[in-house]
Amino acid sequence: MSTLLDVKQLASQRAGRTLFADLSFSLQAGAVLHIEGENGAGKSTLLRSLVGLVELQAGTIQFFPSEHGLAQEWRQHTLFMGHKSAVKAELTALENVALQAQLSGLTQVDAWQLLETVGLLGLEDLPAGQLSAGQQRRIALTRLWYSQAPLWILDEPFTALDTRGIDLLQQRFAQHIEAGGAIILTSHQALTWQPEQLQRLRIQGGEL
Amino acid sequence: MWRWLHPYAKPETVYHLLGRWLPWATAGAVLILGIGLVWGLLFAPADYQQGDSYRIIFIHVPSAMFSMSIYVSLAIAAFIGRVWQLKMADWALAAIAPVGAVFTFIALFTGAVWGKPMWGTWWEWDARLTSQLILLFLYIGVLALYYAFSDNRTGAKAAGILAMVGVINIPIIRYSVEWWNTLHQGATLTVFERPPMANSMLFPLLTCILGFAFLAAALIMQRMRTEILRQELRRPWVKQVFGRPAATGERS
Amino acid sequence: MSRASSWTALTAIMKRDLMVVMRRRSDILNPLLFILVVVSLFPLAVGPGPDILGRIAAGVIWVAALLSALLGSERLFREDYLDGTLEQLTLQPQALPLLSFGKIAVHWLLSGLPLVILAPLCALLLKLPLAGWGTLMATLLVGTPILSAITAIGAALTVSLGRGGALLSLLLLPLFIPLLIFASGAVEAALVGTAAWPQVLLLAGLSLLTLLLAPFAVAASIRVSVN
Amino acid sequence: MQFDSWQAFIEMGGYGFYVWLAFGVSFLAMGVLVVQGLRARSRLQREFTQEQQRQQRLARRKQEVS
Repeated sequence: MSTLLDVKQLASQRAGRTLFADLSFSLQAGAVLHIEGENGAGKSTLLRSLVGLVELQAGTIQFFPSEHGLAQEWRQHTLFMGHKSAVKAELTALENVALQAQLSGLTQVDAWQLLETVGLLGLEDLPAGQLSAGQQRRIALTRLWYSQAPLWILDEPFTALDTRGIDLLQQRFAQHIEAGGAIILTSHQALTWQPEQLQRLRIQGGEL
Repeated sequence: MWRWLHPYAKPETVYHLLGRWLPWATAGAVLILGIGLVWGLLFAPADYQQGDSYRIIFIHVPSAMFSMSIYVSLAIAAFIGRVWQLKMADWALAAIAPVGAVFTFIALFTGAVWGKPMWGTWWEWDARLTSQLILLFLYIGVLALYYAFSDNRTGAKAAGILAMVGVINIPIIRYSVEWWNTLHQGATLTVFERPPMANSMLFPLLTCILGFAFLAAALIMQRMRTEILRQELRRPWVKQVFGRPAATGERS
Repeated sequence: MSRASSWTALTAIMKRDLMVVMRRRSDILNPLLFILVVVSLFPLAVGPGPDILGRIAAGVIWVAALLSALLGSERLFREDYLDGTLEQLTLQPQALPLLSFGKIAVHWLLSGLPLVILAPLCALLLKLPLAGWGTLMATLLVGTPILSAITAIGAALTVSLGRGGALLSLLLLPLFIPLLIFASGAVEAALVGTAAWPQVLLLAGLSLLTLLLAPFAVAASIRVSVN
Repeated sequence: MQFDSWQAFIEMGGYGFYVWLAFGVSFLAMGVLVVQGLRARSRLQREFTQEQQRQQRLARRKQEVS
């Protein structure tokens, strides 16, 4: 198995407080990394610093096959989804999905198909602002169905989803892993699905 | 070059280095500026047209000169901070900007006070004064943005971008203000465009300019040290600077 | 990333912004109404005599335009910041300055261009002599892109602050001064019968320069703001 | 020496008010800058001391609990 991500001696501070220090791990293709920790432990900060949204205090992040510094390269190989769903309330579900795909540079995306996959068919012409939080989340999650990125970094992907939604998402995870991808995620719920290679990483108040 | 600079890029090293230079800069400022001002006020001859009122020149010209170059140095620091990701260059903004703003204010105020006996009015929309006024606004903008963020580091970066945008704009602003001034036939303080100044006035002026340079350096160094401490307050090395507190901690 | 995908992303962001704003038309209308109201305040304040109104007309219209640009600046990035779009944009493989340019262009289309169309009405209200109308519209046409571009920089810098209003005007108004000077200077030149085209050309040049550089400043500001 | 007397120096050939106003305000502004810089430093010192005491309290409480 090849290594997708290699993280060495990562350290981060937020508002002067050390969240984590000397954090090292590596991720193989086909593995799932579940990051655990209490509220405020720095899970989100860790994920955000992996994709360069938060400045690193120390440490190196190597994306296989490229160095973190080569911005163009790794951005194509990673997909990040944070707490916020980047769904426009004024646009309909269908428009949201289509424009989201186009923003990633893809023109050949069947938005109807995607909506059907995430179970939103029938709601396609409602403004997203009128949908529930879980439904908006599903709109955002359609990205997972066309993304070419091998590494997914997902911050609380199950938030607001019902059990069916969670199952659907985990099925998609399984496909991704099977295809040789890798996933880093944070979640307060335990995964109901057991991937073959599941790593756990616990962050708490500066120590590991 | 870069390798040589690197060891100095540690906040702790810079803090102590500045601490070593600061007394010299302060002494230089006090001494040179003192000599320059006494020379200018007491020994330089009176101007044949403006009488003794021209003596304002000994603070007006140096502060006006440095108000502009300090803004440029602000932008250079911001540029270094962005391109080489040197966080200390970002912090330097907080040290440099207030000094520049005060210099600009001094240039503006002395210009206006000088204008009263010359033009008969406290405020004239003269090209130079107007440019100074706009420069003051630019400084205030940078400072306001710097302190608007609760996270100091974000504030420093944002203010840096603004400073760079501002420095690109400065020549355009200057040119536009000059053009506007000629369009409206405003008054111009012509003291600088006269035939070369007599040496008896020029030398004290040059001394004052040098003194202001030292003064700016000393003020900026002092502020830079404070800024380093602020940003690094929770780092271990700061403990040695402030000393461990007496083991009181008893709650009354 | 290929050129085709960059183009797709650029059109996508422009389409998205246009669609969002078209569904909330008050966002376009309110700044324009603001200008109209400000413009109609002046005759009440300085008296309706045509000589004084005509002389200050161009300046008043331009100052109103600057203020209304600040008023509408929230729309540029605020929503995108809150709903996470901005974060996603910084993670796109496409160049962020390109996407920023798209946002600036849409902003201009929906705030600058309507202003050009509104200008004759303002000129009429302020009794601007007919000789100045063409020049006024020309300066608005070439000058408002600067307004959009610089406003975008300020909006991107202050988007994470939430209460950016007064701060934003402090940051941006000094940067608008050359625009104000050249634009009202051009109209004045037209009114006294001298050539106004040098100033208009100068404004056009400034406009191009700003449009060239501002997207990079906006991109850098966005990266700082999402941190 | 350009001035015959102390009085003449203060009067500055009739421009005394302007000259001294300019110099006075300039030095005042610099003084404010210096004082403000020094106060910022002592404020930091205070902040630092409070932080240290807070940590000591926390450490003591931890000890008491364990």
